[in-house]
Amino acid sequence: MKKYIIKRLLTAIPVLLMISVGAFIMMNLAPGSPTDLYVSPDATPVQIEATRRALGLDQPYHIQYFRWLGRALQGDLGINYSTRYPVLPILISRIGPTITLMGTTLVFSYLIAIPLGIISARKNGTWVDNLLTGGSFVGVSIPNFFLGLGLIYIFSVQLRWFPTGGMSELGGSGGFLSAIHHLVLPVIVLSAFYIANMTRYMRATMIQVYGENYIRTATAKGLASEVILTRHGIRNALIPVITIIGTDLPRLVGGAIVTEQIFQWPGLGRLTIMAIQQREYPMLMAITVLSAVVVLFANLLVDIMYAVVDPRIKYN
Amino acid sequence: ACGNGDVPDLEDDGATGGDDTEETAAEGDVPEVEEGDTSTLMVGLTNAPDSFNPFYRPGVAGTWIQRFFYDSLLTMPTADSFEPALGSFETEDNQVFTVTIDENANWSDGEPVTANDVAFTLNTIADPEVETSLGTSVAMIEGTNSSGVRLEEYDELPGVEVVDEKTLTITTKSPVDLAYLSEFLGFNVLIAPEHVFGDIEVADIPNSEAATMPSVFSGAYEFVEYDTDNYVHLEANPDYYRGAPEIETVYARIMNGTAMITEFQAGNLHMAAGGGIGMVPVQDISLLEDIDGLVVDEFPSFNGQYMIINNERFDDPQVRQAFAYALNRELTVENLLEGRGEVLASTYSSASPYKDEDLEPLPYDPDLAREMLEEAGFDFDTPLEFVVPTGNAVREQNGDLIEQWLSEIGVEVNQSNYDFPTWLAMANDLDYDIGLMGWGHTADPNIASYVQTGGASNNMGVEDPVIDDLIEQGMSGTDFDERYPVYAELQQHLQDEMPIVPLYSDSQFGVRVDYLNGGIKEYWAGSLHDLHEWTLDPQD
Amino acid sequence: MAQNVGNKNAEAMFHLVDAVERVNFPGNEAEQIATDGDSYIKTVAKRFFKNKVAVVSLVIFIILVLTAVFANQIAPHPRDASVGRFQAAPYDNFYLGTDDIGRDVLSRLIHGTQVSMIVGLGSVMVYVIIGTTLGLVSGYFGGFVDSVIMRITEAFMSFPFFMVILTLVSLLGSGLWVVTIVLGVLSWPPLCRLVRGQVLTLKKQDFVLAAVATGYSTPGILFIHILPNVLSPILVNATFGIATAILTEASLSFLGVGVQRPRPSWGNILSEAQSLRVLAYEPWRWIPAGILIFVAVLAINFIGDGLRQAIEGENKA
Amino acid sequence: MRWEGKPLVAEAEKKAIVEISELKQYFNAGKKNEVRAVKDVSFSIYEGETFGLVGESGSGKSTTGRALIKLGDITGGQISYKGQDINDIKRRKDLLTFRKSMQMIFQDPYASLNPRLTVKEIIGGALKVHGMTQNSKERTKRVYELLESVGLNRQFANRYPSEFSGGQCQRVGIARALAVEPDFIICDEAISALDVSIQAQVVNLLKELKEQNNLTYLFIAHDLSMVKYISDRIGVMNSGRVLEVCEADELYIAPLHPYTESLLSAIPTPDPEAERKRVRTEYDPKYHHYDDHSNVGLHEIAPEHFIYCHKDEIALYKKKREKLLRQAKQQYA
Amino acid sequence: MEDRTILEVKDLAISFQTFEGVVKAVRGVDFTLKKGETLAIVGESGSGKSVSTKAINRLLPKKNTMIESGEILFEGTDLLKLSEKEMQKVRGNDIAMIFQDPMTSLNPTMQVGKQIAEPIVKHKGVSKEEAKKQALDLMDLVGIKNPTENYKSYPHQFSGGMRQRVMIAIALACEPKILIADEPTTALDVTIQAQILGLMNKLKKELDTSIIFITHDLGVVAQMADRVAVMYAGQIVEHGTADEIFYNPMHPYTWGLLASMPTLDVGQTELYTIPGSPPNLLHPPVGDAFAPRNEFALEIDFHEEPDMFKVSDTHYAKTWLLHPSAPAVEPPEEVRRRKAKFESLYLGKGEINEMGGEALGSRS
Ligand SMILES: Nc1ncnc2c1ncn2[C@@H]1O[C@H](COP(=O)(O)OP(=O)(O)OP(=O)(O)O)[C@@H](O)[C@H]1O
Ligand SMILES: Nc1ncnc2c1ncn2[C@@H]1O[C@H](COP(=O)(O)OP(=O)(O)OP(=O)(O)O)[C@@H](O)[C@H]1O
Ligand SMILES: [Mg+2]
Ligand SMILES: [Mg+2]
Ligand code: NI
Repeated sequence: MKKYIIKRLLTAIPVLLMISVGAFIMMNLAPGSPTDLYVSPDATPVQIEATRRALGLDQPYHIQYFRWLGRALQGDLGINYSTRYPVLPILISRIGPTITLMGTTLVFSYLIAIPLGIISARKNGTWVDNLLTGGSFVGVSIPNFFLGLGLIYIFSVQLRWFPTGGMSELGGSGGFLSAIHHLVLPVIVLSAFYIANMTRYMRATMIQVYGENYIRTATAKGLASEVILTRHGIRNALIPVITIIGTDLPRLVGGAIVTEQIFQWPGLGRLTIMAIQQREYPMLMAITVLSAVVVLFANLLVDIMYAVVDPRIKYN
Repeated sequence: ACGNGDVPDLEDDGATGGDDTEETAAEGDVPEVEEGDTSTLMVGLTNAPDSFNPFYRPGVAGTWIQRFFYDSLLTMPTADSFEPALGSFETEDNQVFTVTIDENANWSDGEPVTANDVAFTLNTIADPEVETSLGTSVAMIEGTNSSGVRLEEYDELPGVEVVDEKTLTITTKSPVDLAYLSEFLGFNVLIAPEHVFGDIEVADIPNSEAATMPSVFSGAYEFVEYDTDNYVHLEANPDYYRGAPEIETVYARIMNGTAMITEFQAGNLHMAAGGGIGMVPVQDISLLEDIDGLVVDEFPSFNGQYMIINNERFDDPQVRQAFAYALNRELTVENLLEGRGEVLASTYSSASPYKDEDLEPLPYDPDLAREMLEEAGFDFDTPLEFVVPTGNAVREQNGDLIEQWLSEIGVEVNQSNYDFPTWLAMANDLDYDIGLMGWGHTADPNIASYVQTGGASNNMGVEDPVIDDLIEQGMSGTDFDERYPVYAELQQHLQDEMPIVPLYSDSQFGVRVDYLNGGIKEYWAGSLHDLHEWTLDPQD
Repeated sequence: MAQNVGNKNAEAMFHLVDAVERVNFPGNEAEQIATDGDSYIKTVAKRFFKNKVAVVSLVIFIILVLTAVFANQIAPHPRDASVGRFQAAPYDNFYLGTDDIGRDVLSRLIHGTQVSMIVGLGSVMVYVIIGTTLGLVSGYFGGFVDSVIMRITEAFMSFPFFMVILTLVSLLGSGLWVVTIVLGVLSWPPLCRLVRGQVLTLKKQDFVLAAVATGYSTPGILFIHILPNVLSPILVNATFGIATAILTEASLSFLGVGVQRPRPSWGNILSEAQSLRVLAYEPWRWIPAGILIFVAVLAINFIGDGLRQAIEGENKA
Repeated sequence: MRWEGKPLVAEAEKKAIVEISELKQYFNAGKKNEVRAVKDVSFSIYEGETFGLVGESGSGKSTTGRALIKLGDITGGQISYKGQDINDIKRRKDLLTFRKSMQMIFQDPYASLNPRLTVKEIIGGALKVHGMTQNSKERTKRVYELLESVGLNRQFANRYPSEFSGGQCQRVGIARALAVEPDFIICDEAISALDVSIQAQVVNLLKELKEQNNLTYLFIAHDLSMVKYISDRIGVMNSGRVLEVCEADELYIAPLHPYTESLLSAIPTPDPEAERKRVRTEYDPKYHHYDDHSNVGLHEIAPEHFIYCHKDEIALYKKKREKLLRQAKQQYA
Repeated sequence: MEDRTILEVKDLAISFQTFEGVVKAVRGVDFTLKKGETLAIVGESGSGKSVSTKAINRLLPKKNTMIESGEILFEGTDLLKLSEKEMQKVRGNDIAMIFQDPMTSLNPTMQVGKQIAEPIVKHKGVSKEEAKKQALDLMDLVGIKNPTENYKSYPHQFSGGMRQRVMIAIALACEPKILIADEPTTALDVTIQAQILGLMNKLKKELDTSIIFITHDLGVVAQMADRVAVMYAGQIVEHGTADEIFYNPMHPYTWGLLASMPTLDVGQTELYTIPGSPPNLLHPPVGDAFAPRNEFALEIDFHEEPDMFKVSDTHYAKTWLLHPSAPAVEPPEEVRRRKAKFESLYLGKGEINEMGGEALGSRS
């Protein structure tokens, strides 16, 4: 197992390199130079050159890339073009809020969706199932920005129950309560999709598992249906569900761009948008690589989880 | 000469992606403020400050924040008046200016502010190696080229001479208007501490800690922390030479226009930074006016929006004028801006004392426009490439209207939208037919960089000897009365030749709670001149 | 026949039936077949049309497509022209009011359908072509080709999808076709994996071996024998892909990097609601757009699910 | 009765159409999950005969069949078809000739027909690939003929495989194989998936077609009674090796290899009386574990009767054979 | 004779709702099962063997199954009327099942030992340790070597034959009164099949269990069955003792089945065939479902379903050929050969219904 993990980590390296090269190329494809943003319109070529030099943009692309790579390996992800602040601390300060938001969302969603999916599967064909299935279709189809705006319209603008955005409140009283207060709407908006998606998936796998022969065997043993569900059903249904968790995990960092934008959540999503708008390429590179690392890590985690849950899988 | 100062530069919206819909705002761990707390001022910004480097201030928001902790030699309470701050100016011949530094002025670490600091600041700005955005502020000094870069033959600017600890002289290349020097050098340049920056290689200054996290200040406040895109935390400088500020703490919080409205509603903000960096879109101003206890002042601004024309492709003034007749600019102001702005006749808005009040904008006359085009043999078959930069909602909407108006006179246009850097790159290459652009002007009427041949922001390919000549004349005038007629003539000439079509200038607003004594002034860039005297005193 | 019931002893009935006579009896062709004699497509269609929700969704989708095609004829006002009052609530024949510069919101919504349909169908076409080809090649040839393609797929899937699209679109300059192509070019990896997986099982199936043994060339095997068998999962995937693409385009437009103004798209109409004034006081300007996106995506998802059910034969009793 | 060992095809005409010697087929060779599906298989098939191949699941029967029809590269050994080493068939033209001459019928009647093609396309495709018909009209005509020759109605031509029963599908599969007019057909469990009532239909058809078209069959199955019924000679496989090859009738009367014996004793027969009396023998796989492999191989115990054994065991087997034949004679007498 | 009937299925009819329509899978099935006997059910694929037996344990999917009619009396109680809870007490305890596919019938994520112990805990109410002990004994009983080690194994570590032994162990865990084995050896090789069948016979004798054995392999039937029921198109068309069915079949379908199998005997020329293929149960034909394929079909077969004719006390067949008015027909050669054997086995002992034998044999 250890060997396997090490092997996987090693194979992740070329993928990461590929991604960083891809991201680098992508950014340099764009017309216009980032310096256009930072030098004043009447700067002289000499001054523009000075800025380019200070930002390292005067070097040929491959040198720029290798310089970036060399520094990145030492933990230096470069500086923000405009403020000249190092990228890493900013990135780190934004991870917290995003993980808070997405972590809450995912946990909340799974806690709701997994039982819902199971209920839906057990009641397959009844009105409960139809309602839940229909509901989950609504959930995956409703654009989150529309839902977000709608909730803001109703709960913030009209009813004034919740703030329109932000992560904490000025003039409020409790830190934790205030955070919860701010979390409610964005978490609802984000959860709509995750709950719906997971419910659908859980339902499908549960139905599939219930069609398996070993469930028939368990029934024929005379086990009670709850026992069949918990002992034979859920564990086997969880195996495919791990895949979904695996695809959801990376969204811990990058999944909430639009929602963070609507609710002005000071997380990575908004940082991304800003980095794009302001052409903060080092920041973008860092975010891209970070996201890729998370994806690869999540994949690895999923594979390990498979091995834990499924005795048929052994990595040697 | 413009666009780098403290004047709200509309382009900055585009540049930092900073309009209402895309702006970057966030609330974070800003300490909570109790109701009725008079020691903390909450200021709303819609643009994030980009730099705390006194030599390099590409963005308006950064400059505005820097004024909290770096003083300039002069302040500018109104567009045409100056008051001494760190220093005062005197001249006899309009060429040699004596600068006297305030006796009490000192840095927050106890060091006095000296003539050496001023000389160091000016020399650094003029250094060819330095990254700076202030070239135009020193371009009048003896020993610099027209962009404000020190000529090669000198190691130090010959035009800057330290006389004693608190006195220095500045010699200009030719006589200039004191007001011009006062604004550009006296007001725009923030004096940097030599004992902090002096040891750093000029090329390394922008990335240095001294520039990104300043620690020695001459202003009313001290910089504490910048939480990127979230807030800037400032604390009062108790030893401020003009008197310790009344308000102890300032948070400049970055948020989008919508959040600003709701934060005002919630009582979480005391004022908006105003200008182009702290304002809700004009169309939403009425929402602020509806909030109890909020004062909303409307002032004319120096900003202007223009339809720029590729003068190389459209070298016939009749064609360009026809474009102006085709646009219903009155409608834009009345409906899009809800009357909160004015139609521009040329580049000067009513905020500027140099505006020729007698010059009327060309009227909306599509029939005439069409006739003129036909007469000029305009090619109606080739669609015009019309580029609109993204980031300013009103401008984009105006772009759609312009497309419609042009098509009504039979001119087809292909509108495309690019973010500002891309658009700027295209404009620099003259890779367009017509486009929209916003300029923020200074109180000084010099517009050389926009319309002079070879001007840095002359993205239209304007080469008009008359304009060049008038601009030279205007620059060499040494007082208002001497310069005014020159600029009046320039305005008339611009209308006749129409190298750009001036569209509108939208008002700027001062928004504050009614218990804030202080806040945004009519001359926005100088609003912070009495910062140390601002108070919060809630009636209840 | 009726007279024979209950008359089991009718002697006449007890004679052996010869071949000639047999033909006259019901249910007795020379070869009676075991199943219901419908082609695959007919069966799927039949099942699909039994699913009411899916059929209603299909009708909605067709209406949307027709709306997109005939937008000019349907819309009461021109798309980009400022023809009404500025920022007006619904009045006269401006059924959904006007926007900031006096354009008819309803007409813009109707034209916005085009964007969603073009992006939805266009990007799906792009990614189906890429994903299917790569998946076929990767799955069928295996070995080195397969591992190269799979590494690339992995790298693509490791990119944060929406972020990359956002970046690319804003860097390459937004626009209908840029969005369509970027979406298409980035969306293929899951389909590629799907196709590859299918091919991996299909190529071991006897009918493919039979084709090899018959002497078909490799392209012949890929396109005549394998491709038709992966079409159904591709179709289902593509349907869901349309829904995703429409949502993604709307999100991009919402963030201001989608299609170019003045062209309306549901997303950029909705993005106007980021202004508090529009959000709070002019709901007619954004709620219809949101509902349209929702209905379109929901309908397409239902179609996709209906197709999936019909293809997999999931019981809908 | 032919159990006396009388050759089916007269000695003089015995001409091998297929010769397999020491065939080896390893999957994932060299890797951890290496599977030695076929370790040592040698036998020949004579022109015009039906050669049955039996053995338990996983013993390598299908692998042998697939190697023979060149569905993959073999690991070792040699296969020659009509005197030519099939490994040497490289050029597309030669390959097509080979493919035209050898065909295969598969186990799963549904899986072996492309579910998305009509019967006409399936059968016509084969004709088209080999350019056996000039135009589509001719092709259709030929498809009709083929369908009728396997006992199917020509109306079925435009239907999809899913519309047929298993037996009918199997007939379509046979028609496809016959379309290219092959000389040699491999039937890999061609009837295993069918119901008893349908199996008989297909087997009879295969027999009939063989006579009409002068075919040679390799008939792979695990159902011994059916194999015996259809085959002239039979090979018994176990874990990648052919253990015994001999004429069909003799195999049942004189099974020499212990594995064959146990296999035969395990087959239930539809006869309660016989079942009550049945004695089963267990097979101990030690029988083909030899420490010294040098003299181990297929040895001819009697004419046309081969056993996989050590050279030293030949005498033993010879004796055993004689004894069994004697007993049988007594029983039938 | 004491009534040893343990299970009685009466007029069972089951349909399924499908996309294509209603499939009438079982169309009126009656049979009884006595203590300690093995009833084999044979018949073509899709003839309703599994459905009828799954119905006994109520294992059919609730979603689309419709029990149209019938009673399933287990020791006098109608299982179809029990609540789900009550049914759970019957399943595994009184009536256990073994399924065809040993590869998928075990939970892949649970240790095999636990899977065997599960029903013991449930039905016998013993402690976990005790259940484990009993499970180990069972594993030993069904011939799994090293029970203690293999207790912790997962199904994927077992071969097909071993898994089927585990299935048998599970089924036998609570010493059920009835064991339903649905094609328990179809997926296995003949040699392993022989072992499993041997094992089942041994256990049956030891435990006096009644077995319903489903298969379509007549050889297996001959080996296992005391009595045989032949199903065709959702109905039992003939049932009797094993010898009666194998040596004195009355239904033309049974004839076909027996005649179309090659035997290991030498010298067969051509196999007897039943033409055509089974009917589509979406639209079951009028009259006798077998008529279209029946060489000996009478006209009435196409109009009316035949009655169940009694051949002997234990032997019934559902064919008009047994009607007194029916013409005499000559069964296929193989069947005649079998009948000859029947005569040699029984005729002397006088245990046969003369009429049936005569009526059918007279034409030759
Ligand atoms: N492509 C392959 N990769 C790896 N192993 C394989 C492959 N094909 C076959 N095998 C393995 O080779 C062995 C022999 O398989 P083969 O199919 O030849 O057996 P068989 O005698 O035909 O069995 P059956 O009666 O089940 O069809 C089996 O263990 C099988 O798992
Ligand atoms: N859950 C179900 N839904 C719909 N139809 C079903 C279902 N279960 C069985 N059937 C149908 O009922 C009929 C009888 O099936 P059954 O499984 O009893 O056949 P069988 O005699 O056991 O055949 P086999 O020998 O293939 O196992 C078949 O036509 C089958 O398609
Ligand atoms: Mg095989
Ligand atoms: Mg069955
Ligand atoms: Ni009738």
